[in-house]
Amino acid sequence: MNGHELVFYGGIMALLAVGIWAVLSRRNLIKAIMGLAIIETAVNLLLVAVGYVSGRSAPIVGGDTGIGSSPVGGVVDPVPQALVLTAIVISLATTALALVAAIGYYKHTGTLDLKSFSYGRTDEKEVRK
Amino acid sequence: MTVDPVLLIVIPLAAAFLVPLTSLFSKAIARWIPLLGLLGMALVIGLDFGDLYDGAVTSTTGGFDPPWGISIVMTPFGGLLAAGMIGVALYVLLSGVGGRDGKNGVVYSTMVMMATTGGVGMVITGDLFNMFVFLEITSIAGVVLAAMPRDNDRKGLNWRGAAVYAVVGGVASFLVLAGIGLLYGATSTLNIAQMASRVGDMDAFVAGTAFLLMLIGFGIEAELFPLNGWAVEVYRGSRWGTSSIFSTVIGKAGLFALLRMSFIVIGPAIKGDFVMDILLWGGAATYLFGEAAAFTSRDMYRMLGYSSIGVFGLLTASFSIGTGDGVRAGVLLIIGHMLAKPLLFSMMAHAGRRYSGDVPLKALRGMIRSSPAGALMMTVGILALIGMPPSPTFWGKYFLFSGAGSSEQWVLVGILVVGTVIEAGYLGRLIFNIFDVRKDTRENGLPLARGIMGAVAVFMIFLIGVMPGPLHDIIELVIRELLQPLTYIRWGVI
Amino acid sequence: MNSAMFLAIALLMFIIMIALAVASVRSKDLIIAAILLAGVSLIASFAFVLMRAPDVAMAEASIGSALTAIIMVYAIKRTKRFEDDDNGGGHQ
Amino acid sequence: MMERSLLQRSLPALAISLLIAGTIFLAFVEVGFGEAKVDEKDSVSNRYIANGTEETGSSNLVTSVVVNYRGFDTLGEVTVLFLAATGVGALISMLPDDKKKRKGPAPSLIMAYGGAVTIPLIALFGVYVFLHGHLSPGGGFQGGVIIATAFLLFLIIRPDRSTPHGALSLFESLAGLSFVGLGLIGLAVSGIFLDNVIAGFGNLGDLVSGGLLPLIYIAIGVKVGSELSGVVHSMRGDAP
Repeated sequence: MNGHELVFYGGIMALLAVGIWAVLSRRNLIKAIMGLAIIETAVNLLLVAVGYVSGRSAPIVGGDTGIGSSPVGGVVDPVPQALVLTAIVISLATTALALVAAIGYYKHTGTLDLKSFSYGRTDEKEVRK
Repeated sequence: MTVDPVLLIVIPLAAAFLVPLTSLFSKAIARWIPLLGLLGMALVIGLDFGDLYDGAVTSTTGGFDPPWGISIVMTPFGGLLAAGMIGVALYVLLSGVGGRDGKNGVVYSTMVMMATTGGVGMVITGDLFNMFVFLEITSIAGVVLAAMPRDNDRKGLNWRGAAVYAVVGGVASFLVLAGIGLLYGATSTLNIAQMASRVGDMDAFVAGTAFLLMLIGFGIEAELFPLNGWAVEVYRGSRWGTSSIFSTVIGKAGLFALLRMSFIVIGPAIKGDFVMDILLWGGAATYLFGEAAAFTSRDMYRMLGYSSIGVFGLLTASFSIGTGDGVRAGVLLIIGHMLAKPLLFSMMAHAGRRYSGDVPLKALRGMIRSSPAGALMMTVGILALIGMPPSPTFWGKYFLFSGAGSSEQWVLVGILVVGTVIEAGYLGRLIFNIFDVRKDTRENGLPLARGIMGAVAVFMIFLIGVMPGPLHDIIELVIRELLQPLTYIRWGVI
Repeated sequence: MNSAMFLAIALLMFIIMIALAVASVRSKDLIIAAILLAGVSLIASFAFVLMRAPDVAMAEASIGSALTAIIMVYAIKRTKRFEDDDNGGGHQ
Repeated sequence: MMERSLLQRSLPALAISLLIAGTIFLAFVEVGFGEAKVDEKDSVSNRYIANGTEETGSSNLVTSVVVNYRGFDTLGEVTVLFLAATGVGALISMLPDDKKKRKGPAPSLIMAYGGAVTIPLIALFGVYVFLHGHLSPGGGFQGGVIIATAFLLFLIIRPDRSTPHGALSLFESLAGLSFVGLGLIGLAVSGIFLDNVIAGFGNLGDLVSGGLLPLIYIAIGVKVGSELSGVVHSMRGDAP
């Protein structure tokens, strides 16, 4: 255990806690979705941190292409980075759809609050007219 | 004959990508593409099914052997579930043939196909992160499905379900992702079989945390107590097809993933029966909760939804008994539920199609007069769900009682008895309503396609109920697959 | 860059990121919350660079702080801008 | 009173979130960073780092993992985006119309002219990023997103222009089908889906190298770009 791990994992976990707290305690749907976005960012950071190795360079070898062109001391783990690339795009998809559902909910109920609104009873007459 | 099982994924993806292109030229052709994609999947699984009797059907992608590349490991259990999921999706889409398309019919059927593809992918993949990607495919398609309103909806109940599921499902899948990161950190591999072979030197606390994350994440997808509040919102507002897909495809895939991870990877890493016990009692609690909530429901969509939640609990509990009989029971209960639930949802939706929003029990009143065929099929479905012989559920419950009895889980036996009585109570009320003929009964004929598909489901219930024999060999393989991690590891490394 | 300095930069980054996240969750004005959230993503992409993940940093910077923020702002424009805590709103 | 109830409501939530995050924190600290994984002899990442460039012809190891070793994931991920774009478009179209038209302020002169100059440059940069995905940081996703950003800028400076929805779905479909098609080439030639059958083609570090890999990344770039543009466009709603 060293300082790097404590700082990185500690910071990421604090961020995760903020996200979960937002989802659990905010009643406004869009706020909850923002909490979801925070959770997603935190988990993405977490995954990259799992593959990080102190003092090594980016996983790009050969050629003179800028960052990490001379991986003398070795490179960090490329696998988690590939996973996170996928996860980031997925998180955008999730957020967009959740927002659309929130808009639809608002258009029908006039509120973004899930708890305060209750749908009334439904009966057949209402439909026939 | 063996076909590459990767086609189970490739065919529907190609079909989905074709839909927007075709829509530009002809909407009439585009709406058939998802059905064709599903038929293609059915063909592939049909050709491969025989090989499942010899063990797993495997394949690699990208040209690298596992664990370097992503592999497909269609185990007997996975293959069985995949076949069931494809069957349910076909049931949903074929029942709608000839009927009026709801709003966005093409998108709806594409999403039915893609939710199924995601579910199939989750059960046949041999790679943990790949499983996450398929989980996302199902949950994205699930959100869109949940947001599709019923034909006569004016209240926007669908949006509420979709919004809740989008947020909760998003949190679930990213907790799963954190768990995947943890397991990757501990074992430095993503291949499930290799991971299983390396759990020996995993720290117990790390394994426990990974289990917690998977339990929350997949438990939300599998509608386990107390993580299932979102599911009822979805059942309440969505079309019957969506409800069927949620209760038999998305939830079953989540359950499969939870079982796969707990039995093969995490369970062996933690000493003792800790994992099994949590699943067993969590499942039993879910069962009681689901059945009790269904008993008090006034809205039939929610009643059948809670009943599905109960079944998820029952399945989790029966697999977690950890004996051969428990697994036998679980497999047969899954088959029984996959056959009966879509049938019930479709017939109930037909009886209640005049209601916008909640559908009360009285919608069924006099159904035997207004649409006799539908009423009879629904009665068969109800009896099959309770577990009357001959039905797959009957055999499932038989093995469940014998499994719980022989491992001396008397509390579990008690819970099962209580649950079954409650279940018979509320489902019996449905039957009473169906046969309760009043004067003002109006004619409500069943559309042809829905009638034919219902008849097919009824036929399958009787067929498997009377002759469960051919399933015997494959269920024995499922037992080995789940209870002996070595079997899976041997299949997985190809 | 020596180890202590690296650590100090990382610590500072996380403190700013968490402060932005908390401010975003607490803000009653959703537009401001969305912009603060974009700030969280932007700092996260610096963190990715620090962890030697330039590919991920590029994706996070463009997706997290540009596209996510803009679709959130569009969604807020279609609904309502202020979160009220007492009665959960109603028609404006 | 008000404050107290707010506090009461969020305290359990705070406790739960701290509990979950704390547990995960302890587990991850136990696991540590990636030293052990990268240096372990037969670990996945060790092999990718040692042989990745040779086997896939890409200098960027992340690209070789994303497109080759784990190309199947990427196909699934493009599908997720496809579903989201389709879903957002379809669901938005079901919503009742707004009563008030959201007519935003007209873009200022600086915005309009600045945008006109920068949009082509941003789009060009996006194309550059996905063409060089196998050589430098970046690739199909990043390039696609950058193109979508250019599209977004276009939406902002020309709010009155209706956008070609048909063209977007045409690009989307064709790019998706070419991804599947490139995968099927492998299935036809060597019996393995997404096999990079001409991996050794070209010199390492050249633009034309890496076999099918740059082609797949181009397909991904076009697909991601058109899908995200579609999402942004549907979220904004039709031009007033």
